Amino acid sequence: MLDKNGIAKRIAKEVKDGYYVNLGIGIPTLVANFVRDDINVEFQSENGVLGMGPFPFEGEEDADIINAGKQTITTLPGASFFDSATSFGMIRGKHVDLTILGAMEVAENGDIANWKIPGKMVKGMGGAMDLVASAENIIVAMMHTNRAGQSKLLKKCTLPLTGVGCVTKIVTNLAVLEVTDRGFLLKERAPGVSVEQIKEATEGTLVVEGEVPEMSV
Amino acid sequence: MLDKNGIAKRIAKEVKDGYYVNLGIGIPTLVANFVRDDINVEFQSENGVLGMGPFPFEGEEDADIINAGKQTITTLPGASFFDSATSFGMIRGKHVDLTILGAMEVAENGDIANWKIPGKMVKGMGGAMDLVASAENIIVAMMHTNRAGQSKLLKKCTLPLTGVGCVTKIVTNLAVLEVTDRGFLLKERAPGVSVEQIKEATEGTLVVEGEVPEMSV
Amino acid sequence: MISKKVTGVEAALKGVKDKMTLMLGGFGLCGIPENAIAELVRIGVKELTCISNNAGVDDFGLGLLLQKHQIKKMISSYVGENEEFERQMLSGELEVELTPQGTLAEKCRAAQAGFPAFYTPAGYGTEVAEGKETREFNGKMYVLEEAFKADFAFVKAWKGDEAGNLIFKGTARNFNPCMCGAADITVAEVEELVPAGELDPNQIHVPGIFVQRIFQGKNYEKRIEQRTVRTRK
Amino acid sequence: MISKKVTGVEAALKGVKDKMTLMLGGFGLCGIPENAIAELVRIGVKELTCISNNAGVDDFGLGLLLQKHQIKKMISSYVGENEEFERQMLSGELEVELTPQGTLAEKCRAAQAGFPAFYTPAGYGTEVAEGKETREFNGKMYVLEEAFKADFAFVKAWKGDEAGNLIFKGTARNFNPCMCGAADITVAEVEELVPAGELDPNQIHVPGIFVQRIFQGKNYEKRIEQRTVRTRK
Repeated sequence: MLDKNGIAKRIAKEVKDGYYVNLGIGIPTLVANFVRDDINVEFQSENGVLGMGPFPFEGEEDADIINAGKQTITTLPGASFFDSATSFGMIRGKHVDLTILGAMEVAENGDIANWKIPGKMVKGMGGAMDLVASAENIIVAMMHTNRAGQSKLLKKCTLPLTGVGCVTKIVTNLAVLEVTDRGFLLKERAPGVSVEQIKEATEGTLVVEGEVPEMSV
Repeated sequence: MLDKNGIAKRIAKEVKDGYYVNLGIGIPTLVANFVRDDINVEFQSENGVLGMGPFPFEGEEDADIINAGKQTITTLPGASFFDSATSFGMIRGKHVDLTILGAMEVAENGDIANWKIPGKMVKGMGGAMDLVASAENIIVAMMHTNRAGQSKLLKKCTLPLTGVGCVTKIVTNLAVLEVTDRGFLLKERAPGVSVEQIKEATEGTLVVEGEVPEMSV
Repeated sequence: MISKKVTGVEAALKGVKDKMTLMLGGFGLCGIPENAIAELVRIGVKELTCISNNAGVDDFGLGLLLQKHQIKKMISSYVGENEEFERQMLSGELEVELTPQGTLAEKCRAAQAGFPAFYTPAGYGTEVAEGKETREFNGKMYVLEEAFKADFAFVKAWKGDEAGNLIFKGTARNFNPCMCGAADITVAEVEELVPAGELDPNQIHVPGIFVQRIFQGKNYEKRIEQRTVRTRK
Repeated sequence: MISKKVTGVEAALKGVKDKMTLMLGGFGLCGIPENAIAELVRIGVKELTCISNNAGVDDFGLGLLLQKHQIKKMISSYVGENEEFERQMLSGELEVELTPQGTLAEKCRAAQAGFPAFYTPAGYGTEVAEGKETREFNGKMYVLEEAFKADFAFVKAWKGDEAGNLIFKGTARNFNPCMCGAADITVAEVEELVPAGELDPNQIHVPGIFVQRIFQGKNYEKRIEQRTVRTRK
């Protein structure tokens, strides 16, 4: 089974040379730590920066330079700052190659819900609705089940949607899955996790074809 | 009767303190020369500059700094450069207070034609269609009649339109007129020009109320 | 040069009244108009509709106005990190219109640039699209979103000149440029106000035509929400 | 940093073919991609559709392509000052789609920013609106205009870096920023190409994400169309 860093590490392998990548808050933010050094990637943050670098050294934090998670950051050579309209132009115009974000629920048709639990919690959609409506390559990073032990991979989302039919891949603590016409196609198992365990934790249709390899992280 | 500079001089009196002004090619360009020194005005050119100054001194021309008429210009303190989308955002968003442009024909309902003579000449609309569709204060600067001696102030435009019902005021070599529900309201006569002369030169409905003063230029 | 300079925050907020719709720049606490917000608290205007990506945190930014119940309605994309905001929303004390962040930015830009409405894919098939026109272009579905209308826009820039030209620093730019000229009156507060002519005309982020009043701001706290650092090796 | 640098104009134009749709920046002869235009003439691609505010003058800029009859269709706002352009249009040799200048800019920006269409007041009640949807918003009439689609965009900037970031000078900016990222491949030529890190991230006019190829341009003529001067007293 993977922990949050493990999920991030596995997703980092999906990041290819020359990609512009938008990372959501939470597990996705960790992905940047695991991307190979020998490829060129630029991270975009929807609050208006391209070319994000690591956190600043202590004492060098600048309140004017943050990411979408409101964390202090640095920039790398070649970086640029821009306004929110331009930033979402990049996203809506499909200039960002890969979007990685968290979710409360994902449905087997690619629907995603991650911004609201009616009557209980409202986080807001932030930039997520723009991202999922436009991006062609969307990976969800999340735990396979919620704190109550219920599956987050469903036949149909129960929570208010963030976007419809948009998720292409899901990486959880248990598995790597692709969204297909037939349901969640199980591509890889997390180390030490059996197909049975994944089946049990998946409420939506799980498609298992032949031998499912254990992922190498 | 006014010459081109006279028309420009009269129009300059319509320019008020604090106005952002867009000047079209031709007579309108001359207006800048006659604006009072004791008021603050900024000239916008739709190719992407606000705060235009006079022509450069000989030898100081810069191919990268021109106005919409492709003339070399200078900028004044407080000037800014911007792209074409932003420039027309200023125009469409009604941030420009006064638009002064030339015309081939103006109709008594405020329609204007100034970009095309079918089969003979096509200049293109440039920014004129955006300007006339958005501006609330549009003054036309033109000769009262064309080279063939025909009136350019018509009941109805005969040439392809640039915009509908948009012109508010017209300053010609003969007169100052306002577009009203009843037709062209004669406000002022050019020096030495009689109401009769203006009537003769105006094909559209001319409204004459009481004594029409001679303009002071 | 048309001067936009006013003496200070009091003059800058002249005309702000109860029930007005205000736009406020900033993302989280980054690039927020701190002086204008403090003055809104001081003058105590009420029943405001505020268009702002966030509502600050519980004890800073727009959170200060929420605490005093000066806000009737928030139009935002994000609630997280502000418990009072979430509490007032869930209890029904506060009307909230949640809008996708890119749509929020573009509804400002549309108001600035004279577009009445635009089609965006964001929110299609979700609550956000309920009651709105949807339409297909080239096989993809879009939602028609209308431009905002606001009485005042309050923005914060790094540098500005008397002509109202603005330059921003880092990600403190965010929504501020989109809101300039998107309201009847745009008020800019700046960390450094310089005479016209000192800023390079090539480097202006917002031309002064979009700004009606500008003033030299004071006592910026510029709080950091998430201080993340790495240690030197 | 993702490098966009290519060796020169030949590499930059790789893949340009007959019948393609090209966007070209510039206003008159100001800020036009001189190197790309010269190369288009040299490789002799034909039946092009060109989206550009003007078509240069008779013997420079896009006028060079018109002379060689490489252009099948022009999408522009202005013909004036180019007699060959007007002649080819009136004789029917050349298809011309005249578009209001602000609409032209926004059709580029819409393509860049993922908007399929937008409503503008420009052209309502004129030939330009014929066959297009019109609609009322708040008592005013608007025309629905669709985003452009193009294969290549050729732009010219003052400075650029390897990451594709661009900075423009004066009014040579014009349509260039709006066209970046509005075509499948955006090619930027610059007067000065510097390593990544040399440009201030606050002063970038076009972030590199909108540019696929960048090269150091050569031999800029930067012709002046109307040399207007005043004499020193």
